Amino acid sequence: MTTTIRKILIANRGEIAVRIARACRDAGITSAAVYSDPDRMASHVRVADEAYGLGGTTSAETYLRQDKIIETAHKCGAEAIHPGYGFLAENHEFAALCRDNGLIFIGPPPEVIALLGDKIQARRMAEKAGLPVVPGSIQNVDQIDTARSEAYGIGYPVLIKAAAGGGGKGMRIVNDPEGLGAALSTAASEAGSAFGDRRVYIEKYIPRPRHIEVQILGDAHGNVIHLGERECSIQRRHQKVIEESPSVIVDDAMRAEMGEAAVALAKEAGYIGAGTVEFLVDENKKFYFLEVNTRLQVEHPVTEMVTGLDLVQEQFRIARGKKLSVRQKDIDRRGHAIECRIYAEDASAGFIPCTGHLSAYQEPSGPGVRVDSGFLDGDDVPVYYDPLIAKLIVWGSDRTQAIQRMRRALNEYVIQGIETTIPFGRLVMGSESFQSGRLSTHFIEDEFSDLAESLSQTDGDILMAAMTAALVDYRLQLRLLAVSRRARSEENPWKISGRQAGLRTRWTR
Amino acid sequence: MTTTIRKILIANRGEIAVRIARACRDAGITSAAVYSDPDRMASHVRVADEAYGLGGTTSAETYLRQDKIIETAHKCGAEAIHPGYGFLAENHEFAALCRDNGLIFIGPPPEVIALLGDKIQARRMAEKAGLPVVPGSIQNVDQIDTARSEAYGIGYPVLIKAAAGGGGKGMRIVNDPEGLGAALSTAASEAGSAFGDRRVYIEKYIPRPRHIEVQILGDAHGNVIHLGERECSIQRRHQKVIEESPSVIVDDAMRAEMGEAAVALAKEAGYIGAGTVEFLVDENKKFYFLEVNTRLQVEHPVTEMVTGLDLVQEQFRIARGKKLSVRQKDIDRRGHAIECRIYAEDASAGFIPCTGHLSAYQEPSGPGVRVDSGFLDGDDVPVYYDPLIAKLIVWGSDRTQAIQRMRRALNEYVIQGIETTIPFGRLVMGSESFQSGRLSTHFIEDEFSDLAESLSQTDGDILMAAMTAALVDYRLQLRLLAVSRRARSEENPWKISGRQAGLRTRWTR
Amino acid sequence: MKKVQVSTADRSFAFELWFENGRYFVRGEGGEHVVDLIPLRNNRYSLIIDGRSYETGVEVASDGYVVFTGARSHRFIVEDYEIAQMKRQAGIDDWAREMLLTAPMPGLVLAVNCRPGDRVEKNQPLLVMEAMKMENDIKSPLTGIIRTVAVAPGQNVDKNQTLIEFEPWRNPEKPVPE
Amino acid sequence: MKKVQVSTADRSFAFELWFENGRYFVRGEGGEHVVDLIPLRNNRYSLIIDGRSYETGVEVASDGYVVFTGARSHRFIVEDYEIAQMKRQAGIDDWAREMLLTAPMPGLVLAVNCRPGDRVEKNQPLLVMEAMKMENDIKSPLTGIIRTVAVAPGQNVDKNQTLIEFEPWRNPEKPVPE
Repeated sequence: MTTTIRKILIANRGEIAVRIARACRDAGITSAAVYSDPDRMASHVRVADEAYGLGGTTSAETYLRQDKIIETAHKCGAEAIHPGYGFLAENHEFAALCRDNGLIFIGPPPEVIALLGDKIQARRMAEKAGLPVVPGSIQNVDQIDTARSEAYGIGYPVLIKAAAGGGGKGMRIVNDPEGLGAALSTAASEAGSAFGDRRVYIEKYIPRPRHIEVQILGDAHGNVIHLGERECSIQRRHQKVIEESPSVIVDDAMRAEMGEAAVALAKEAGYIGAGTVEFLVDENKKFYFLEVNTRLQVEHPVTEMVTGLDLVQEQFRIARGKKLSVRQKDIDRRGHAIECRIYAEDASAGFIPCTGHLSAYQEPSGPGVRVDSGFLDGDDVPVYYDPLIAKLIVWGSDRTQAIQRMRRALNEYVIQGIETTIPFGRLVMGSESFQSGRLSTHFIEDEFSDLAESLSQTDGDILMAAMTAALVDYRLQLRLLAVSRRARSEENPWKISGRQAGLRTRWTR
Repeated sequence: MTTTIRKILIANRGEIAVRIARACRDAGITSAAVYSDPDRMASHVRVADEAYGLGGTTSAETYLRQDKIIETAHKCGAEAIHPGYGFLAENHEFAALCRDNGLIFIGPPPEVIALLGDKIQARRMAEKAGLPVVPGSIQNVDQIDTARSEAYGIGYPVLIKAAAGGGGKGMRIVNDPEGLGAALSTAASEAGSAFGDRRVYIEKYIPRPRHIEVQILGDAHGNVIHLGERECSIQRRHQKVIEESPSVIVDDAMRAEMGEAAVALAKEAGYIGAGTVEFLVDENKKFYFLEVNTRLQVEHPVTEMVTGLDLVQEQFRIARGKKLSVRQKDIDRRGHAIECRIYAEDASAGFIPCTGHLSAYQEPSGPGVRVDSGFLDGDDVPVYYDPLIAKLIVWGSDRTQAIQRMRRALNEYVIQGIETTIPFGRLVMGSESFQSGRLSTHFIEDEFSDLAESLSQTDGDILMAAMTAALVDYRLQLRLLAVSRRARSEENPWKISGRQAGLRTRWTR
Repeated sequence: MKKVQVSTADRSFAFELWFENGRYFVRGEGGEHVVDLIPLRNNRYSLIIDGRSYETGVEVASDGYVVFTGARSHRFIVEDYEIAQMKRQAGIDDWAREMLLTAPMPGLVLAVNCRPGDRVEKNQPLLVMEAMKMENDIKSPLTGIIRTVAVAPGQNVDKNQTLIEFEPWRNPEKPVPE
Repeated sequence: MKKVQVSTADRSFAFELWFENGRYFVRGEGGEHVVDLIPLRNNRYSLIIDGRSYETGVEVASDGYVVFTGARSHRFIVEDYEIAQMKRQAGIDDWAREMLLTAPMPGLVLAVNCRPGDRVEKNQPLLVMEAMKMENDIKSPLTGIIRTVAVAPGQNVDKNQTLIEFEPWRNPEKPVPE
C-alpha cells in the first residue's frame, strides 16, 4: 500500500532545505519552504515552489516551533514534512505530532527515534544485535561507587558520556581513579543543563579513534541495506568538517562486516528510513558501535557520489511506503568522494563563527564537482543559525584524483566579505598526513599544533595581496587625478589622499 | 618512453579553455591561456595559471594565428599545446608546425588528422576497415556524367556532399535526375568558397537518421578502446544542441558492434589520441559511417559522466606517451547523462545569436549537475566568436531521472541580459517526443513546426511577468513619493512618472 | 491604490495595486493576489505571490521594463490606466509608434528581401546578416507593412541600429489591411 | 612614479609604481613586475603579473584596503612612502594606535579572562562569547599589554564593538617588555 505525496513542507533552512527542494523538483513533488524573518531572502525560500513565513527571528521562534510548522503544513496542503537535519529532525515528539495530525514525517517512526536517541538504550540494543561496543557500563553511573567499580573493570583511561549527549557536552576523559569523582559530577551537571537529563555512563577511552559511519536505508517492508561507509574523522569541536568515502582503511571485508553490523542493528530496532550507524575505529582497525543518527546526515552527498543513489529520493520512496529502489547486491560503489564543509568560520581563530555580507560569491564547477549551497551572491550570513554556508563535494576515479579536484575547486571558490573554512580545507588537502590517510578525530590538534601559524604559512600570497592594494590605490589616485584635471581643479589629488589617510579612524581586527 | 609535461598552452577560449585549465590543475600541470583583446576579462584568462595576450580582435588575428601561438608557447616555456575544439584543433598543418617546433600537439599525428579530415579518404579507409558506409561514390563527382551514373546506381534521393565539408555547407539533397546538374554545380561552388576545395561526392540520402557517435581513445602503444556512444540527433543548422549517453536505441549488442567498428577504423588509421567516429543510424537501426572528428568533442562530458573517466586527462596521458589508464573491459558505464548547450541564441527567432552583457548570471548546482562554462557574472558575450556560453550536463541513475534533473537545472539557471537556448532546452525536455526517445536529426522541424509559437506557449508566466513589471513600477513610485515627501517637494511623483513616460523614445525588438 | 495598464506589443493587462502592512496587493486577471516583493542584487526580485515563490529580473529601460522570468524576457510599458485609456481614445499607440526592427547584433548585411510597401508576415525573413561567422535570417517581428528599409546589402551595422521601420498599425481586433 | 608603503599590523612593504602604455609597473620585493590590472564586478580585479593570472577582491574600507585573495583576507594601510617615513620618525604608528580587539559577531559575553595591565600572548584566549549557539574563545590578535577591558560578563555586544584595547606598542625588532 503506497501513498502519493504531492507536496512536502521542508521544516528547515540553508543548504539542506535547498537540497530537499531540489529532490522534490526531481521527483515532481511541490516543495513548500518555511522561513524566519531574517531568512526572507534566503536561498531555500527562492528555490522552493512555495514559501511561508513563520514570523520571528530565532530558531526557537521559528524552525523549532512545532505548532507553527504543523499549522503551515495544513494551510498549504502538504501531505508530508521533511525535517532535514538539526532542528526537529531527531525530535520523536514532533514525529509523533505529525502522525497525530495526519502528516507523514519523513524519517523513522517516533518510537524508533526515541529508542535510538537514548544512548544507553541504543547501546543496549547494539549489544543485543551483536555489535561490538566500547567496553563500559550501559547503565547510569551517577553513584560514585558504581562508577568506581565500573571504571576499575574497564581499566583507565575512561570516558564519561551523557546518555542524552552530543557535540562533546557532558563528556570527560578520566585518566586515573583520583579524577573520577570530580569528572562525574561536572559531566552530570553539564549534561543536566545541556539536555535536561543528568544521566551519564562510562566507556573505555579510545585514544586516537577514527570516526567511520555506515549509511543505512530501511523500508516499511522489512528491507534494510547499507551503502558502505564514510570516514568523518576530521572534526573540530567534536563536529565533522571534512568527510570522505570510502575510508582509506576500510577494505571490502571490513566494509561488509561493518555494513552487516549496521543492518543487524537497524533490523533489531525496526528501522524505517535513511539513517547512519556511527562507529569508532581504533588503531588496530577494530570498530565499536558509537551511536545511530536517525536522519539524513550533512555528509550524505559523499555516499551519493560514490553509489549514484539519491538518498533524499530514497527517503521519499520509503515515506510513500514503497520498497527501496535497490537491493544490497545492486549497490555499485565507484571511485572516491570527499566533502569539505564551507563554514562561515575563521579557522585561524579557533573556528570562530563570522557573520556578514557575501560581497562576492562564486561557486566552482566542472568535472567531478558538486556544490550544495544555502547561499547566493549578495546574501547575508545571519547570526542566528548554524554557520554552514555550503558543502563542496568532489568525486574522482580514485582518492588522488578526488583530492586534486577538491584542491582545484577550493581554489576556484570565491567567497568575499567573510572568513570561511576554505583556507582550512586547502591546508588539509595539501597536507602529507591527509594525503597518506593518517586520520583520527584528533587530526587537527595532532597535525597543526598552531593552526593559525600553519594557515598563514600556506599564505605565500601576502606579497601579491600587498602589491594589489598598492596598485588599486595607485589606480584610484590616477583616476582622481584625471577627474581633477578634467575639472581643472587646483587641488592635488595626492594631497586629498594624504588627508584621507590622516582621517583614518579605528582599525578592527 | 614517456615525457613529462609541466606546462600546457591552451590555444582556445571559452568553456573548453576553462575545461582544459581545470584538467591541468587536476593533473598538477601549469596552464597558460592565450587571449584576444576582447577576451582580456574572459573566464579562461582568469582561471588559468598564466595568460598571454595575442593582440588583435577577430579569430583570424588571434586564436587562428599559428605563428603567435607557437611563439607564445616558446616564450612561456610550455611543452605542449592543447587546441580544444574548433580553431586549430583539426588543422594538420598546425599539428605539424608544433612538431617541427619541438612542441607536443595534444591530438593525433598530423598525418592522421590530414587523412581523416578528408571525407573521401576517410570513407575509403572506413570501407577498408569493414565499416558500413552510406551507399554512394567515394570519388570526386564533379563531372555530371559520372554523377548521373553514380546517382542512378545508388537510387534517388541522393545527397551531394563536400569532400572537405562540415556544418552543412556544400550539401544538397537531390530527389530526381532533373535536379542533379544544378545541385552539383551549386554544391561544388559553395564547397569551393567555404573550404577552398570544390570536390564533392554522392551518397544515398537517408531520410530521418539519428546521429550517434562513438568516443574512442588510442595510445602510442597501439591500444585503442571505445567508451560507448553519444546520441546527438537534436541539431539546429546541422550543429548539435542537445546530446545524451546512452542512446535510447542502442543496446549492449549494438554498442559493442558500433564500438568495435570505431576501434577497427581507428586502428586502420593508426589513431592516437581522443576522437569520435560519427555514424548515421537509419530507422531500422542500421548504422553507417559518417566521419571522424580528430579532437575532443563539445559533448565529451556526457561520456565522462557515464564512464567516470576524465577525457582531457586521458589526452594528457596519451600525449605523454603513456598507456591508457583503462582497458576495454574496465569500462564501466553507469546511469544516463544529458547535455544541453547553452548558446547566446534566440531559439524563437531561428536561433539567431544574441550578444550582450550578462547582467545577472547564476549557475545551477546540486546532485547530478555539472556546468562547463566560459562565462561569469557580469561578463560580456562578445560578437566575434562562437556563441556558446556554457554546457549544462546532468547525470541520473536512469534517463527519466536525468531528464528531471535537467529540467530542474534549466529552471535554476539564471542568465539575465541576453536570450539563450535555456527555454528551448526546457521545451525539449518537457516534450513527449523527447521523453519517449523519438529522435532524428530533423527533430526540431518535425516536432515544432512553429518553434516560436511552441516556445511562447510554454510561457505561461507572461501574466506573472506583467504583474512583476506593474509591481516594480509601483514600488518605484512609492519610493519616489516617500523621497519627495521627505524633501517636502511640491511636485507630485505620479506626474514625474507621467512625464517620463511621455519622453519615451524608441522601442527595440 | 493605483490602476495601471501593462502592455507588450500585442497584449495588455490592467492591474489595481495597493500597499498595506508591508505587502503589495494586486487585483487583475486571475483575481486578487497578496505579494511580498523583495529586491535582490543585480535588479533581481524575489516575489512570493499567494505563497508561491518566484524570482525574476526587472531592468528599467528608458522606455519601460524588461522582465526576465526563468523562461524568457518580456518588454513592457507600464502606464497609468486612465492616461492609457485617454491615449487610446486619441489614437496614440506607443507600441505602434515604436515598430522598428533593429539589429540584434553588430554585423554585415548580406541581403535585403523586402521593400517599402511590402506586406510581411510575422517570422517572414526580411534580411540576411552575417555575424559570429554565421548567416542569420532576420525575421519580421510582426505582421505589417514596411515603411522604410534603412540598410543595404554590404553595409556594416551596429547592434540596435534600425534596419526596418514598419507602418504604424495596431488593432488586435482587425487584421492588417491587405 | 610614486613610492608607497603598504603595511599590515606586523609587516610592511615598499613599492614604486608607475603606469606606461596601459600597463602598471611595480618595483619592490621580488624585483620589477609588469601588471595588467582590470576591474571586474563586485570590487574584484583580474591581475596578470608577469604573465601569471590572479584574481583578487579589494574592498576600500574607511581606513585602508581589505584584499581577498583565494586563501585569506588581508587588511592593509597604503601610504605615501615619504609620509610614512616621516610618521615613523615622529613615532606615529597607525597600527599601534589601532590595536583593538573587536567583536567578530554579535553575541553574549560569558567570561572575561584578562585584566588591564596583563601581558598576553598572541592567540591567548581573552574572552568567551556565546554566538550561533556556540561558546567561542576570543583570542588575542597580538602579543601585548592590555590597557582596557571594555565589556563585562553577561553583556550583549554588537558586531565590531570594542572588547579590549591594547597598550600601543610596536617594534618588530624588540619584544614586548616583560
